[in-house]
Amino acid sequence: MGLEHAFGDSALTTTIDSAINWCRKNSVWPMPLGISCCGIEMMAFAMPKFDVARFGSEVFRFSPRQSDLLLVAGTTTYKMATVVRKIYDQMPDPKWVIAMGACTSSGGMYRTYSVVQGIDQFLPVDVYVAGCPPRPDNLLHALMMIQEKIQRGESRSTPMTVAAERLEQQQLLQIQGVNN
Amino acid sequence: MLTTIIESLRTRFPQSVLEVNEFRGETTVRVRKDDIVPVCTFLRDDPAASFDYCSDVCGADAYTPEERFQVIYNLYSMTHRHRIRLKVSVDESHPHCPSVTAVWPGAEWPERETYDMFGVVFDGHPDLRRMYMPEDFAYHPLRKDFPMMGIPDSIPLPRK
Amino acid sequence: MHNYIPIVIMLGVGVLMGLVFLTLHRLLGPSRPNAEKLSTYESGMPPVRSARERFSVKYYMVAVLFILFDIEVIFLYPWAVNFRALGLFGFIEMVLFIVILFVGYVYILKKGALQWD
Amino acid sequence: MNIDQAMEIRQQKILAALENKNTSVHFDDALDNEMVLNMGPQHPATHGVLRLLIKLDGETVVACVPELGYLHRGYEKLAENMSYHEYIPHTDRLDYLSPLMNNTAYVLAVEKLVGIEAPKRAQYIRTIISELARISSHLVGIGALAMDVGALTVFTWTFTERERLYDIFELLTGARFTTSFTRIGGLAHDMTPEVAAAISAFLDTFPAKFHECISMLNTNRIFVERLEGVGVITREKAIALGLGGPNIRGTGVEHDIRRSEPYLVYPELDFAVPVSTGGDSLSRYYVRVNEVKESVKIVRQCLEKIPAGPVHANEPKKVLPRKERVYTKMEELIHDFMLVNFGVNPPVGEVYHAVEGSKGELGFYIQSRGEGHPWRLKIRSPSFMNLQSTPHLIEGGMISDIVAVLGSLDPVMGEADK
Repeated sequence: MGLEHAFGDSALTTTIDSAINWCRKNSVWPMPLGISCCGIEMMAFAMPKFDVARFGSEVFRFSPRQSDLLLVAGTTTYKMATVVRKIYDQMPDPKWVIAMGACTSSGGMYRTYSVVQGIDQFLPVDVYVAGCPPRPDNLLHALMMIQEKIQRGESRSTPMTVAAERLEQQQLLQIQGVNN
Repeated sequence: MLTTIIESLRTRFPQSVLEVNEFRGETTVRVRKDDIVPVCTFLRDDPAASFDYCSDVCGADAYTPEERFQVIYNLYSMTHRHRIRLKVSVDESHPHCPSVTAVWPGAEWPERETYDMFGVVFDGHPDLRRMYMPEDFAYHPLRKDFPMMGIPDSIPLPRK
Repeated sequence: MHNYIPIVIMLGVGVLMGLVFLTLHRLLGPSRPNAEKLSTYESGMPPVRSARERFSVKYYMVAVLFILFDIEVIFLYPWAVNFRALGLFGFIEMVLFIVILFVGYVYILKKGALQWD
Repeated sequence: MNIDQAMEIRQQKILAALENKNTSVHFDDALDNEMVLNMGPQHPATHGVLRLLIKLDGETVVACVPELGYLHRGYEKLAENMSYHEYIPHTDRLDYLSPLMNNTAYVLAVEKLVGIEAPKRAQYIRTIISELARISSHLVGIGALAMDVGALTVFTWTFTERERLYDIFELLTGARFTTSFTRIGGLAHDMTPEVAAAISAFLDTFPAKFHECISMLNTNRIFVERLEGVGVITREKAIALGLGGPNIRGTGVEHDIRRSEPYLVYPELDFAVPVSTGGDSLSRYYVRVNEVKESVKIVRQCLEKIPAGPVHANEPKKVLPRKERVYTKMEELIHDFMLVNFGVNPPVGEVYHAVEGSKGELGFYIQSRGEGHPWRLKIRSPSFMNLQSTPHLIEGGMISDIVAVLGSLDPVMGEADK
């Protein structure tokens, strides 16, 4: 997605990509958006017993500028949706999103007037984590899935390969085509 | 069981105490809307009652044509360790009720929550805004006629 | 002259490493700026007012005092490097230098420039 | 109404409230312009999604308007559409740091409404799980306060202790902290001796570990000076503002519902109510520390005095029968069908029952019209009332004191926003 994409997919550029992805995979800095009970399980996932430091992502950055993974943990209400969306936008590319817990992924047990039924209504989500709240080891599994996704060089929010970039250009043209 | 306090209340405010009933050992006093503040000041300052801790102010929707909303004050006394409940009914046509923040500053937020959830406007409240819902929300969710699942796009969502 | 070469080499390596990392980052990292991403971050809310406003003079006072005493430490470095060669003369000279600054420090303490509120 | 107009309206209203908020703080050399800052919903030190809009003069807080509602999940609306039994899982997510305490509080209120009493053994087990929940809630409260003020290691230590409590909850109820363990008229199932052994094993090693954490903080000059004299509130103002729990006992008021309105088996236990008179963040912290020690004593006494016996009240019409009997006996099947579909039909009336939660007075006010689901259920949440006093505590202080005061108030947004 950097300069090497200008040369297209050759033996050299893809190896650079996989080398960079390997570095990214082992140093995912999460942005912990602990909203409700899942936030407590997220804290437990970072503490000594389940110890996320083994995967290189114990650095919980609370500012979106220095994080790659948006870990939305908790029931997202309509009022909170604008905040989550703003923080997602302010994160540098490439970025990934984990929707932790049933409430975040689908509104969970709160079918009420103030709860957004799943954050994928306003965010592209990479991994949904089941459970209310998901056990910390379940969350570690989600982190491993994100790491595999990074190694494969995929992300729902940033086109990481030349093909994905070309696809996105077409979609943009299509939208402009429709608009004017 | 708070017989002495109820008696002193009846003597001082004969026309404002409408009804007193007991259930599971708790006394509930229905009070007329207009003199809720004098009654509360009396209950707080009278040494025999001394209800100095306003535990909770909450609203309820009786969903009857007249006297639809009720505002319920759960009071507690730190010194005598007893509880009492005052009830005020507010009509839907004119949903106003005097605010007791002058008596207990702690009632400010529960009253704001009742305003947010039921639409009962508290006169004399220092800063009556919605407590939970966003300001541009045009309904009062805890009313019985508001659907639990809400009204679609009553609150805007950011674009995908 | 020849004992300046290590300093120059260290300087070169420092600048080189800085440049290499910056260019690598700019070349290989994806950069897709958009208006929303560049807006100021204020814990998830749109910022109320710009933070670029006048602030009280006590911040300036603390900054100036820090620079003053920091420069003093920098002067100690060349002295410490050939401390043995200068002998007693150098030692007394430096003690005098430090005592003068110490008098300044005591003056500041008495004036209460470091008192915060 | 698109999103930008909506955000515009929201911003104006709260800014207006901040402008005309009369604050007691004034300066002689005030700068002519104050800085308005958002300590917004996404912030490491606000213990959840609380937003504080602060007006600053330099580093001193001139005025503050808190804003809640970012985690308002509509609990009371849900309660009106669910039968009493269905609502029990919801109560664990209220104050998600001490879920077993909320289960007990809710079930006690419903039992008072229905008019039944849990058997002695169930009351003892409820006291044990309430006190264990209080210990686990205070562990996070103290750990988070220490982390906010800079002592990171204490947070990891207290959390390791908390993980051992999670193991006990998992052994007892099957879930780490969304337990839903109590039932109307008793408990989900009995406490096995294995769990009792695990609890007493925990109680043997916990005080020493806890003392290690606390001694690291009590003698630490930075920690003490960061909290001493910060966020001071007087007795009268605390009572008038409706503060509760350790926050009100920190100002010298001896108010503890376990003593003033005894419930469960607290009258038969002897424990002290820790009180300290400073009224600042440090005394609130000391009260929390002593409360943990008292809770350990309470659980130990309960483990000794616990009687044998049934764990369900024998009220067939009101209490869910045991599952194995439902599959075999006809009468239990009918009762189970009636209770699950139509709910336990309490008499018409209203009830308010308060319990001493870890954050203060946790009360449930239930209005019932005889149907299986409540007509109105109001949750009196202590964190909501504690948060109300934040402006009074932080105005006049420095911006770094906000973090210490919020840590000492220990709010949980799950129950503050309902």
